[in-house]
Amino acid sequence: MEGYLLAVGVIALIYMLMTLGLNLHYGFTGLINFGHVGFFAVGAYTSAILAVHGVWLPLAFLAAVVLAALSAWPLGVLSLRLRIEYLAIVTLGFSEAVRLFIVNERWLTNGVQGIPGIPSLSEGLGLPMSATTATFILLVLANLAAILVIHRIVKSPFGRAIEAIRDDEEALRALGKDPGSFKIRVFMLGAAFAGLGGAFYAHYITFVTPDQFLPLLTFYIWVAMILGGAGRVSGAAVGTLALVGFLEGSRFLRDIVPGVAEVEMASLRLGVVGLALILLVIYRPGGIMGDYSS
Amino acid sequence: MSLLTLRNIRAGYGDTDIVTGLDLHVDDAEIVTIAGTNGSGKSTLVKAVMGLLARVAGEIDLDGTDLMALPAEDRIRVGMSYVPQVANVFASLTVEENLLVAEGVGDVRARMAEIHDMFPALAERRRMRAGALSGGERQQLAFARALMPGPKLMVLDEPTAALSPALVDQVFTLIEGLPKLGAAVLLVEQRARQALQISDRGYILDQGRVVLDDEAQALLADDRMAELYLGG
Amino acid sequence: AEDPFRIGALNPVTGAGGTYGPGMQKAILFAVDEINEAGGAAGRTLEVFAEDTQTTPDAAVTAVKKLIEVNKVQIVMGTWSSGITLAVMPITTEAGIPEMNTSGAPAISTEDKDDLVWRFQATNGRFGRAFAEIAEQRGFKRPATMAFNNASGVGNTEGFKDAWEAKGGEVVASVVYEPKRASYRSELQEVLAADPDVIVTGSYLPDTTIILREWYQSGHENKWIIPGWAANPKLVDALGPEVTQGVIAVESIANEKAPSYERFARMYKEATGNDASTNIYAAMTYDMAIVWALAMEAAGPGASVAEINAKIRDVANPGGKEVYSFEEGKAALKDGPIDYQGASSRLDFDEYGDVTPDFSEAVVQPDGSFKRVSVVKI
Amino acid sequence: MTFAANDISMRFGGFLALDHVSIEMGESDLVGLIGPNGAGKSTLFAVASGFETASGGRVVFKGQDVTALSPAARARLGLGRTFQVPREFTHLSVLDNLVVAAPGQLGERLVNVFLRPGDIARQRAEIVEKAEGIADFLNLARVIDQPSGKLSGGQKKLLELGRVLMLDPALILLDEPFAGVNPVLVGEISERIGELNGRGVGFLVVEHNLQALSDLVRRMYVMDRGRIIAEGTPDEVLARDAVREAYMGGVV
Amino acid sequence: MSFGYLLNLAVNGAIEGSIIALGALALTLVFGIARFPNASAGDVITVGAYAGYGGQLASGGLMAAGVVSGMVGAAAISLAFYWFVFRKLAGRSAVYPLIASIGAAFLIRAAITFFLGHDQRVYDVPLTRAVALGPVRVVPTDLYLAAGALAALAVVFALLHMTPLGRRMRAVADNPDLARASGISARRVMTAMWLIAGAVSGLAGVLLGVKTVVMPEMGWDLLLPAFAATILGTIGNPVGAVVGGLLIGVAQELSTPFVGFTYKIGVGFLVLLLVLMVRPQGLFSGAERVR
Ligand SMILES: Nc1ncnc2c1ncn2[C@@H]1O[C@H](COP(=O)(O)OP(=O)(O)OP(=O)(O)O)[C@@H](O)[C@H]1O
Ligand SMILES: Nc1ncnc2c1ncn2[C@@H]1O[C@H](COP(=O)(O)OP(=O)(O)OP(=O)(O)O)[C@@H](O)[C@H]1O
Ligand SMILES: [Mg+2]
Ligand SMILES: [Mg+2]
Repeated sequence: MEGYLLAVGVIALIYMLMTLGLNLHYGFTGLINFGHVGFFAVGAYTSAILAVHGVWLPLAFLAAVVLAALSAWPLGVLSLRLRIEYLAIVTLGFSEAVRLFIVNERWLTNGVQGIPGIPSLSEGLGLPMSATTATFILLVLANLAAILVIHRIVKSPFGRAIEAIRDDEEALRALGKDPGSFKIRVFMLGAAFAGLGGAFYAHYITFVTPDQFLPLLTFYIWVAMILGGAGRVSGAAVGTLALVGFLEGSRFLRDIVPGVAEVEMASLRLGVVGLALILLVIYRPGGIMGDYSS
Repeated sequence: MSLLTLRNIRAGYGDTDIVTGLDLHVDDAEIVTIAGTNGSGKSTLVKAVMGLLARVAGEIDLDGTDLMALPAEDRIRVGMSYVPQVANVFASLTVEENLLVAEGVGDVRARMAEIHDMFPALAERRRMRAGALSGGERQQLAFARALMPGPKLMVLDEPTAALSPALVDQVFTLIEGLPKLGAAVLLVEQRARQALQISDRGYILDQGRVVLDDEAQALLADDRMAELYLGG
Repeated sequence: AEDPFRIGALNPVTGAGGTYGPGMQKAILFAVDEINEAGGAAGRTLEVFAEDTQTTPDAAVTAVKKLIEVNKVQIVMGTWSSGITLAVMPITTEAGIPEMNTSGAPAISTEDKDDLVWRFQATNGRFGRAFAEIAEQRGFKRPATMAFNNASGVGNTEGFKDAWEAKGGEVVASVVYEPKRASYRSELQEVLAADPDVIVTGSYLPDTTIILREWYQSGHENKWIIPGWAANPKLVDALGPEVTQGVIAVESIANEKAPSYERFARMYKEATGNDASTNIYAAMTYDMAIVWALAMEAAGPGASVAEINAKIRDVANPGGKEVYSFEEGKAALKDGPIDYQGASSRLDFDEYGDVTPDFSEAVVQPDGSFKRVSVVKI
Repeated sequence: MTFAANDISMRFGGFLALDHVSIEMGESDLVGLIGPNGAGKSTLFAVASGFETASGGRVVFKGQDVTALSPAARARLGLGRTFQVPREFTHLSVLDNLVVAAPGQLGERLVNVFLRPGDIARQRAEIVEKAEGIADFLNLARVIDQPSGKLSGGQKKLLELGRVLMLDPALILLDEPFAGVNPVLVGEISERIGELNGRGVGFLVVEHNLQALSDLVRRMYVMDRGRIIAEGTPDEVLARDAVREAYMGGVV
Repeated sequence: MSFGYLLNLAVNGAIEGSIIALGALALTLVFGIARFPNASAGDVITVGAYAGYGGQLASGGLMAAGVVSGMVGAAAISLAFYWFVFRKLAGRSAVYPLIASIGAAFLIRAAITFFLGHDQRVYDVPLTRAVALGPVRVVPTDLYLAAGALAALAVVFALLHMTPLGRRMRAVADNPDLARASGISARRVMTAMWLIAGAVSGLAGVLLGVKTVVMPEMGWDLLLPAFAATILGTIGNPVGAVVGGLLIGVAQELSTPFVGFTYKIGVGFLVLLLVLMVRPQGLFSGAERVR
C-alpha cells in the first residue's frame, strides 16, 4: 500500500509543481495560460534527452528548468498585446506546437516512438533507495522550495504589482509600471516550475512520448488550481492533492459499486469527475481554500 | 396617496448591511432627492428599490404592487425605469440599439424622435457603439434610454455627473418637467443644491440611515445641512 | 490450499485503446475461469485484479503500482500501446514480476534486461515484413504508404518500407497523417499523385473508414493493404462492399483452425457478443493467462515467480507435445514437455520474449465477406 | 515650460476628435480645461499620457519629446493622470491600491525580493505611512482595508486621485475629479490641489463643475468640437460669448 | 506543384473549414453572450451526431429526420446544462463556467460511452463519386456541408443583429444588471441562446458525422480548432467565426506542400498568431477605449 500511495504522491507532487506555476500565471497575475503542458513537455524532453546522452542529472534538470522558462519568453512578449481570452488560445496553440515539434523532429526526440530508458533519479544519482522513494523525497523538497519562493514573491511589491495587473493593467501603466516586464517574468517563472515538474516526470516514468503531453493535462492542472482556490499558495497544494485523490480514489469505486463492468466503470469515473467539477464550481466557487476574491 | 413606499428597509452586500431601518416614500408626480456623503448608501438604496440586490428585507410597494415579490426585469412593466450611477449604457451596443433595448412600450418611433430632439448629440451618433461615446454623451444616452418606456417612476442615480453645465441645466429642466409627463422621480444627486431646487422633498443619508428628511425648501434653508452636505 | 495466485489485468479500457481494452480484460477473466474450473494451476486457483490504463502512461503507472502494492499481484498482463508498456515495464521489473503486453515497439525488446517482459504481438518490423511479402507475391510495383502518426502506425509502414527496399523495391510516396481529422483528402491527394498501385497503411478503424470513403469518392482504382485491426467486418459494415472489395487485410494469426482459437472464439462471443475476429488483442490476453498458468503448472507447487517465469519458453516453444488448452496441457505436463499452441499465435518466444506469428492475407469479396487467400510465414 | 501638446490631431475613423490642438503649461502651473461633452478633453488626456497615439502632433514634457514613449515611461518621468471612469484594482485593498502606486520600489525586482528583504521592508514602512496619510485626507481611512471593488462610486473617484498622488508627479492630468464627489469634499480636494500646487506640482484639470474649477485654476482652455476655442483667466474666458454659447448654452 | 493541385487543396481546406466554422459558430454565440468559452460545446456536437444517427436509423434512413433529431437532441442537452449548471454561474468570472463546462463535457461523454460504448457508427448515406469542375474535384455531399454552414451562419447572424431577441441577447451579455432593469428577462433570453447554440451544434454534429464516423470523442477533438476560429474571427462575431474557420481550414491544407501533413495543424495556430499580432482582438474587432 505504501508503495502505491508513494506513487500517487509522486504524481500529485509533479502536478503540484505545475499547479504552483499556473497559479502564479492565472491566480496571481490573471494570465490565462492554457498551454501549461507545453512547458511541462519542454522540461521533460530536455532532461530526458540530456540524461540519455549521459549528462549528469542535476545539470539536466537545470537545463530543463531554464529551457522551459526560455520557451515562455515569447509568450510573455505576446501577452503584452493580447486580451486575456486571446492569450488563452495562443498558449493552447503553443503547447500543441511543442507537441508537434516533438512528434516531427525525430532526430532530436525520436518522434512518436518516444525516448525509453531514461535513468530514474535513484539510478542517475546513485541513491540507495527505490526510484519512487527517491523521486518522492526530492519532489517534496522541490515543492517546499517552490512554495517558499512563491510565498516570498507574492508578499513582495512584485506580488502586489502582478495582482494589480490581474485587476487592471491599464491603470498600472498609468502609474508608471510596465505590465509587460512583470508579465514576462511571471510567465517565465511559472513555466520554470512546470519545466521542473516535467523533468521529474520524465525520470519517474523513465519513458516519454508525445502522447503524454496532451492539452487534457493542462485542464487537469486548471481544475486543481480552481479546486484549491486561485490566487492562494495553499490552494495549489490542496487542490492538487484533492484532484489526484479524486482521480485515484475513483479506482476504488468499483469495490463499492458492485455489478458494474470495467468499461462502464471507466465511464462512471469520467462522469463522477465531471459531476464533481460542476458541483464544486456551483457550491464552492472559491475552491477549498477560497480564492483571491474572497 | 404614495406612489412608492419603502418601509423598514434593510439592504446590503454579502453579510454586511449598508442600509438599515429606512423608511421613504415618493408621492405621485413628485420629485424626491436623496443626498449624502460618498459611501452613505444612496446607490445601495436605489439598487434595492430596483430589485438588483440579492439581500433586501422590508416592504417596498409601488402603486399597490408588492415589489418585493416582483423580479427586477418585470418592474419596467409596472412603470419603473432606472439610470444607474456606473455602467449605465450597453457599451457594445450602438446608441440606437441602446434606446431600443427595453421591451417595446408605446410608440417607439415617436419616442425616438423626441429623444433625438432632446439630445442631438445622440441623433448624430446613432450608429456608434456606446462604448466609444465621451463620458457626457454616455450620460445622455443613459438618461434617454430610461425615458424610452415612458415610466411613471424614474429612479436616477447621479444623472448629471460628468455632464457639462449646459447639459446639467438641461437635464434638471427635463427632470423638473417629468411630473407633468406623469412620472415621479427618485433622484440621487451630489449636486444636491440644484437637485433640491427642483425637488418637492429630500432625504439626507448618512451611514445607511436617514438623518434628515423634509420639504426641499426647508432643507436648502438648513444651515447644518449646508455645512455637512451641500458645501459652500 | 494455498491462497489464490493474484494476476493483474492492466488493459486500455478507456482512451485510445478503448475499442479493445474491455474485450482484452474479459478474455483474461474467462481464461482464468477456465483454468480454475480445470482445478487451477500447481494446486492454486487464480484471481484477477483489473485496472484501466486509460491508455495514458500516468494512469497506467499508478494503476500498476496499485495492482502491485495494494492487490499484491505477481504478474501484470494486457498492456496495449507501446507507450504504456514502456512506462509500466520498469516498475514491474523493479518489483521482480513479469509483464505481458501486446505492443509493437522495438524498444520493448531491448529495454527488457531481466527477461521478464513477454510480447504476444508481432513487432512492427515483423508486420512490415509481412506486408512486403504480400505486396511482392501480388506483383505490386509502385507501393505507397499512409500512416497514422503514432508509434504503431509509423512503425508498421516503416517496417514495410525497410523490408520492401531490402527487396530492391521503391516506395513511391509516404504520408504520415495526424489523427482525428475530419478529412484526409489532401493526404490522399498527395499519395495518389504518385500513382501507386497499392497503398499500405498503418491505420486504425475510424481513420481507415474516412480515408477509404474519400478514396472511393476520388475514383481511383489502386489496391489497399491494411492491418487486420482496421480492415475488419466493421469496416465493411461502415462503407459497404462496393468500396471495400479487394482490400487486402493482413493480420497475425494463430492456428485459427486449431482448437485453442475455436474455444477462445466461442467464449469471446459468449462473453462480449462480438466476433472474436474484431479484437485480435483479446486472443493475446487470453493466451497470456493460459501460458502463465501452464508455466505455473510446469514449475510445480511452491515455485517462486522467477521460477515460473523461467518456464514460459518451456511450455510454449516447440519441443514438446502440442496442446491447445490449459486442461490438455496440464494433463500432458505429467508425461513430459508441452508446446502450447495459442489462440493468438503459435506462441514461440525468441530470446527477447517476442513471438513470431504467421500472418494471414485476406481479401474482401464482392459480397463483403473476408476470404483468406494465403498464410504468410516470415 | 513643463508641458506642451503641439498641434495634436486625432482621428477616429472619419471623426476628427482633436483638430490641431495646442496647449502649453509652465512649471507648477494650475490650468483648467473645459468644454462641452464630447469636445475631446479626455481624448487629449489619452494622447498626452500615451494611451492613444495621435494622428499628428507632438507631446513635450520637461523639455523632452515624449510622443513616442509608453504611458508607463511618461508616468515615470512624472506625468500622472487619473481616469474619468475610475479604474481601481478591484481585488486589492484601498491601502494596497495606494501602496502599489509608489514609484521606485526595490521589491519589484525579483533579485531584490530574495536578496534584500530588509531594505524592502524598510521601504514599505515609508510607503505605507504615506499611503495612510493620503487615505486619511480623502476620507478613505474607514475603508482602508476593504477591497476597492466594494467602494461606492464617489469613493472610487477619490481613490483614483489618491493613487496618482502617490506617484509624486510633476504634473497631474485630472479628468473630472469632482464628478460624483460630495460638495463638502470638493472644497477640501480643491484646497489640497492648491496646496500641492504650491509645492510645485502642476495640474491640468478637466472639470464641469465651473464654480469649483474657476476658484481653483489661474488659467483655462476651452475646447469645442476638437478645437481650442479660448484661453485665458477663468473670468475672461467665461465671459466670452463663444464660450457661453458652446458650453453653457448661452445662459449662466 | 500545379495550380490545380493547390486549388484542390484549397477546396479540401474549405470543406474542413466549414466543419470548424459550424463548431465555432456555436462557440462564439455562447462566448459572446454568456461570456465564457464553453468546453462542453464539443460534446454537445457529439450528442448531435449520435442523436442524428439514431433519428436516421429510427426513420428508416431519412437524412432529414437525422438532421432534425440531431438538432433537437443537441439543443435539449444544451438547454439542460444551461438550466442546471450555467444559469447558476451567471455573473462569475469566466473561469468558473469554463471549468463547469469541462465537467459537463466529461459528463456527456461518460453517458455516451456508458450507454453506447466506443464502437464507431456510420450514417447511412449513399456514396457518390466526386465530380470534376475543371481541375477541382467536388463531392456533392460536401456541398451540402458548405450549404449547411452558410445557412446556419445566416440564421444566427440575422437572429443576433436583426431581431429584438438578438439585441436583448447582446444587452444581457454586456450588462446583466442594466438589462434586468430594462425589463429583459435574462433567463428567457439565455434559454433562447442556448437552444440556438445547441441546434447549431447539433447540425455540426450531424454534418461531421456524415463526413466522418460517429465516435464518442469526435466533438471534443473539434473543440480546439473551433476555438481558434472563434478567436480569429473575434469573440461573439458569427461572421468572424465562419471566416475564421474557413481561413484556418484553407491555410492548413494549402500549407501541406511546404510543411507536410503532420505540421499542418500547427499552421492553424500560426495563422491565428499572425493575425493577432496585427489585430490583437481578432479580425472583426471594433476599438475599445481607455479613459
Ligand atoms: N474610439 C472612438 N471611435 C469613435 N469616436 C470616438 C472614439 N473615442 C472618442 N470618440 C469621440 O470623440 C469625441 C471626444 O471624446 P472625449 O471623450 O475626448 O470627450 P470629452 O471632451 O472628454 O467629453 P466628456 O466631457 O463628455 O467626457 C466624442 O464625440 C466621442 O464620441
Ligand atoms: N458590491 C459591493 N459589495 C460590498 N460593499 C459595497 C458594494 N458596493 C458598495 N458597497 C459599500 O456600501 C457602502 C455604500 O455604497 P453606495 O454605493 O451605496 O454609496 P453611495 O451613497 O451611492 O456613494 P457615492 O455618492 O459615492 O456614489 C460603501 O461603503 C461601499 O463600500
Ligand atoms: Mg452612489
Ligand atoms: Mg471626458
